[in-house]
Amino acid sequence: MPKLSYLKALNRALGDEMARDDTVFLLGEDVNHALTNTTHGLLERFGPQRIVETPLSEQGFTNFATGAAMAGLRPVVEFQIPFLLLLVFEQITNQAAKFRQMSGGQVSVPVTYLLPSAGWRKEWGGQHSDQPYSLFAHMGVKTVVPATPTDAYGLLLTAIRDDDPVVFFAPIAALGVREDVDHAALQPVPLGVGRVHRPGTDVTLVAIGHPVHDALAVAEELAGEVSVEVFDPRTVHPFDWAGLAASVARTGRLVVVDDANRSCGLAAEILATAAEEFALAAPPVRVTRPDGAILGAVPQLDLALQPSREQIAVAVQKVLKSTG
Amino acid sequence: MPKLSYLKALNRALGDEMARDDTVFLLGEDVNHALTNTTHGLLERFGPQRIVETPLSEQGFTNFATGAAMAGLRPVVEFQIPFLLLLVFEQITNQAAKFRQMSGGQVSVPVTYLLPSAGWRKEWGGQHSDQPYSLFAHMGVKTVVPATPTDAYGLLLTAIRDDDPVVFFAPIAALGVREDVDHAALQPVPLGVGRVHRPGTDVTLVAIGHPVHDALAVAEELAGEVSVEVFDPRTVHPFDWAGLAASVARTGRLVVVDDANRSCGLAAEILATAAEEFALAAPPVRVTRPDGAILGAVPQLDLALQPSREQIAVAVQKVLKSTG
Amino acid sequence: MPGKDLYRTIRLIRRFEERALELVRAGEIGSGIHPCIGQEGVAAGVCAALEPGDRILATHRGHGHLLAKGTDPRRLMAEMAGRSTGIDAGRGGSFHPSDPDAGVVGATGTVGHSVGIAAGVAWALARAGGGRVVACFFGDGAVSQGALLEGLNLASLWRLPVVYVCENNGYATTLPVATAVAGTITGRGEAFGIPSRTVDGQDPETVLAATAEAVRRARDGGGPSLIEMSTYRFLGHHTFESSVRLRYRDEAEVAAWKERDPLQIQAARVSEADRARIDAEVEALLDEVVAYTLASPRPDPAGGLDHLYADAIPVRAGVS
Amino acid sequence: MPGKDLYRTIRLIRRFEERALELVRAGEIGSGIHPCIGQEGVAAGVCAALEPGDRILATHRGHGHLLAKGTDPRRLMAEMAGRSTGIDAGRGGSFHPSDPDAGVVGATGTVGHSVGIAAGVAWALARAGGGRVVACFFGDGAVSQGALLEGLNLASLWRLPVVYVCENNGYATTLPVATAVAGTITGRGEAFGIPSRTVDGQDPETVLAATAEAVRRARDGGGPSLIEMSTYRFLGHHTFESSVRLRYRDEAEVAAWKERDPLQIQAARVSEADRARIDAEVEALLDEVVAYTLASPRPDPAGGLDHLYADAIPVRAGVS
Ligand SMILES: Cc1ncc(C[n+]2csc(CCOP(=O)(O)OP(=O)(O)O)c2C)c(N)n1
Ligand SMILES: Cc1ncc(C[n+]2csc(CCOP(=O)(O)OP(=O)(O)O)c2C)c(N)n1
Ligand SMILES: [Mg+2]
Ligand SMILES: [Mg+2]
Repeated sequence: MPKLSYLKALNRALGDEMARDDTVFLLGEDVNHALTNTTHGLLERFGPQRIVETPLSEQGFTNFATGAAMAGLRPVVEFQIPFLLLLVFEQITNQAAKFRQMSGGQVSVPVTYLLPSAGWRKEWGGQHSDQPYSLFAHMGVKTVVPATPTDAYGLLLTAIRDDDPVVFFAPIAALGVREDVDHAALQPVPLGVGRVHRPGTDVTLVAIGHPVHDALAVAEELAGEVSVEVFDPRTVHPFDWAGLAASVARTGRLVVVDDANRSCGLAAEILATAAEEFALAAPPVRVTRPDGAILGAVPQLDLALQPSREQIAVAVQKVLKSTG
Repeated sequence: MPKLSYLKALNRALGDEMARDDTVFLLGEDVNHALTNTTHGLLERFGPQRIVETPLSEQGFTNFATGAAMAGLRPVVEFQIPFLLLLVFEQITNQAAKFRQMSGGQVSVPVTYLLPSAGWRKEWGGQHSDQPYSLFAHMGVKTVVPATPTDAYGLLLTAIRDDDPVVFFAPIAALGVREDVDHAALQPVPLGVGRVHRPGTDVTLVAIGHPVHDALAVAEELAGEVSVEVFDPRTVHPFDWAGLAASVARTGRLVVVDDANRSCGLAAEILATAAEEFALAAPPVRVTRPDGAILGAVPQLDLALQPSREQIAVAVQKVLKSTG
Repeated sequence: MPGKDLYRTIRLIRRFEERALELVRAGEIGSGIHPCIGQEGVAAGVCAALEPGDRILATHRGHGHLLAKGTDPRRLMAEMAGRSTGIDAGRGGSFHPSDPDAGVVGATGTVGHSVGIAAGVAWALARAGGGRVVACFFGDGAVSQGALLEGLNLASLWRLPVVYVCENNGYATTLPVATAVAGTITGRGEAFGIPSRTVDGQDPETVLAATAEAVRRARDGGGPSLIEMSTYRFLGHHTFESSVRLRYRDEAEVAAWKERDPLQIQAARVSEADRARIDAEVEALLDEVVAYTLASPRPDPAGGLDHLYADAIPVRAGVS
Repeated sequence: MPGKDLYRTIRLIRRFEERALELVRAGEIGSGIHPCIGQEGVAAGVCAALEPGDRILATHRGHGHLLAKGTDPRRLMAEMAGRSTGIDAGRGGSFHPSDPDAGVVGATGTVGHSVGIAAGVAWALARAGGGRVVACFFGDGAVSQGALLEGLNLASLWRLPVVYVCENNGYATTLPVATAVAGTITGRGEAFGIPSRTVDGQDPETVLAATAEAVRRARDGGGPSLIEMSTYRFLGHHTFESSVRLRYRDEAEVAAWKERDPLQIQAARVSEADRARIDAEVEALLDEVVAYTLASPRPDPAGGLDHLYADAIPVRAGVS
């Protein structure tokens, strides 16, 4: 079977969906020259009415997308750097995401915000490595963080077809991931449905985005001593609580890996919900970045702040030993 | 003893600190006419170099404050509506808050962002009632949410004197709170130090901002059947984990009230940390707004979404009955 | 005959807001309102230049915009009073109404951001063909908002069919234009290559003529225009002003502007008889509007989470 | 004698970046860099008009800005290579360097936002007295960023001592100015009442003269100015461009601009002998710079959370 890379999956999903539905169009910076590679070949294929190069006016074109969506189109807005989502945070969370409710359900705002470079950008300094997906979940905006090429393809299709704003985080660290796929079998992946990448009986190890691959590696590594179930929610909001509950019901133990700042992050939400609703045989453990961590210009400093496989392994062993 | 209202405490703190330190100045919209009342009388007292009226250019004047702070002044930036903090979210979290680290500790950015109207604004529609303090905590920005006039006074002094950016949330629902105070006794309140408003032995009830007063009312109401300790962290980041640990060590049970959206909110962080680190005799409970709640234009709809005293009471009784 | 229609629209807006003020005092409109009394000539004149298929973006001071575009006054008042019969089932209120059926896209609370939204709507209309245009209202306070300026650049770059209407009423809440705007308002449009002019916003027919010219340019593919309408609000920024003492405008200035009341200016162009008839019709309609509003039910409290999402995704309650 | 000093500065920047490119290829500067080769005349000319007490805000293409303002080349290169001896202890890197001692406030990664920051710095300097000014650099890509336009309005409203320097090198990454900028760059300044002009950014002495005039106005309380410098980057947007095939500029255009190399233009104004001496001094200095950089230690990984806050607040680790 042919190999599909995560980056190519994004490019293919955009192309397939634009071909299927001509209300879909993409706008962003340097998209004509496919700087991020997601739009590679699309300008030639669909022309400048569908692939729209924008100035550095993120708030302006985010509002523009809101308007185009309210008038019946399905814009995909590409952002080059995580902080650009912070720059348009108000336009997404307080405007695009609120018009439906403020109109009593009359207005739809089907915009996809595509960040093909979430998380750490090695050595690019303190302003290029944020991982702000939990912020959108707090504000109630649909948010996905796929870990694999097939999930990236399927969730991008679903995000574009969804009638609400959806923020799509593609982790830089996952862009190179390749997978054997039967292209004909590629299909939409529903929002809010997690995925058990590896079944297990002793511990549920939750990971989202690129740490899924670290989680799988650790599970494999520890296979001799412990049976680890790797659960990938894939969607941050709405979250697959039923899926996680089922997994934890099987294992009774919980570890969450989240390569984002600790306070009020996704891992916090998962542990909080587990503490309220799940029966745990041992206290759950989070492996995250520190509070307010800023990943900067020196890799050895940054790496000391990011969740490591060793930390994950230690956390798994810890929840196994302890009892609630 | 004279009564001090929360709003007057803000006004007094600004006046006292501007008198004490002439590097302190305030900028914002309609501040000359003290639309929010926080600047009442200050223009007359300190003149237009210290009370600076701005156009509707929130990003511009937030960046302006960053520059003024890097050049040695201590700006206080007032915002009229919660969503304006979302509008400048990037300028605060990705710029003001990162310059110190990116400069290797050479640059200080002592700016205070004052929101004298956090939370629900009755009937003002879907874009005026956000409560986004957990977002700043996730990004590592110092954030306070005082519940009483003396804490508002003391924390505003501290925020202005702090050498880092500090976001100050004054809940609309607390602005009318009045307290008997000896003005001479008013003093700075340190960041990251919580306050036990009411000691108790059976349950720790954590509340921040205006819900503190609901928590106290519920504690009083239930006094016959249960001894509730009301803990107010006062600061969202840095959080007083030691203080909360000590309280929970006494009570063994935990309920958190947070009038903010549920997912990835402050209440989630508190439950997550408790689940990891505290010994609990029963599963903890959160009382929050629903996921992604938007408080809108119709009070009866909004009130159904906000934490109620009844919900708090039920939660307290629930953690008492259940065992972990 | 436009003269009469303009008069009717202005009269309707004026009396609609006067009745709304009564409902504010009666506590039926809890949010209070941002009255546009004194500025009705802009809403009436601009919308008179539009076709039903055209769209508008309104502001927080938007009752006039909606009424002039054709929103049912009954359902607008009901919306302002938080009734489930309102144009947005009570979810928009006075501040954030939208009325797709009448071509009212919405009124975002983020001042100035309607400019970029309008550009997006115009892009979609242009792609669909049919020469429809968008009229986008904003105030003088909006012209120093970055997102507005970004939106003007996009609209001009892409030659989008938008008429940008700046209602310069001299103040943003308490802030005088002079202390907020370096340079000029029309200069901001010109900076992005947008034909920009200032006209008398108190004369409804002047407004109509200027807008008609801009609309023609837009329909013909000539791109956006910006028109600064010199106008004035006769009342406070918001009804709360009656309860607080804000002294940012002097009596004389207010009085002078009241001499140039768009209602009077347009009335003078309509015959005694026509005016009497129109006034009577408007009064009858507004009695019906108020009756309809007060007779309408309030939304069921159980519906607080309605319309959050397009599909039925699980939304967890605040307590589990 | 400015001619010689300008030549020295330009020569230093050119050779510094050429050596930096070697360190990029050697993997010592992991971020890669945004080379300013071809634009050195702007940095040199602007900073030659400034006093030590004046401040600048640099950009992501900022090595020239810092060197021209007086940053120690050893510690700048060490910073770019992530060494603890760097001007920011390795925390700023090539993209976000600040050097308070040399008057370099910083270089925010948010394109265009330096304009508002510069206004705030200028406000503080003006309040302190002494006639100091701020020079704020930004690119053509920044001029459609709303926060930049808001910043221009504030600087003009409050007559702040800032010289806004737009380095128009024709492209924002791959985006040509013409497809991004409706209207003109100077028109954006004029919209806010800011004296704005375009000059030849390839001629260092033209840049110096234009800047000196603007600096004089600023020192005299005349408020901000905007100068658009027509220039060109001879290399790619960022060193990664050498690895990817981006065809957004044609060979002929690049070749034509290389005919107008600021280094050559300024060299022609300096005697053979002086040039030889300056070149030799610069080479010697850069050997030292590279040696210093390579000999410098990398930060201790334990310090990842250093400098997060001014005080020692408890910062929890990623695992408890
Ligand atoms: C971006 C933004 N800043 C501030 C506010 C608060 N606010 C609401 S209306 C208003 C005044 C707007 O003035 P103008 O645009 O002139 O409209 P007018 O009220 O005069 O009709 C302000 C400051 C807001 N809603 N949005
Ligand atoms: C607000 C913002 N948008 C986008 C980016 C990504 N980005 C970094 S540099 C750059 C191009 C800037 O072009 P210009 O301002 O002309 O400066 P030049 O690179 O030509 O020197 C872009 C798009 C950013 N850093 N900030
Ligand atoms: Mg106004
Ligand atoms: Mg450029």
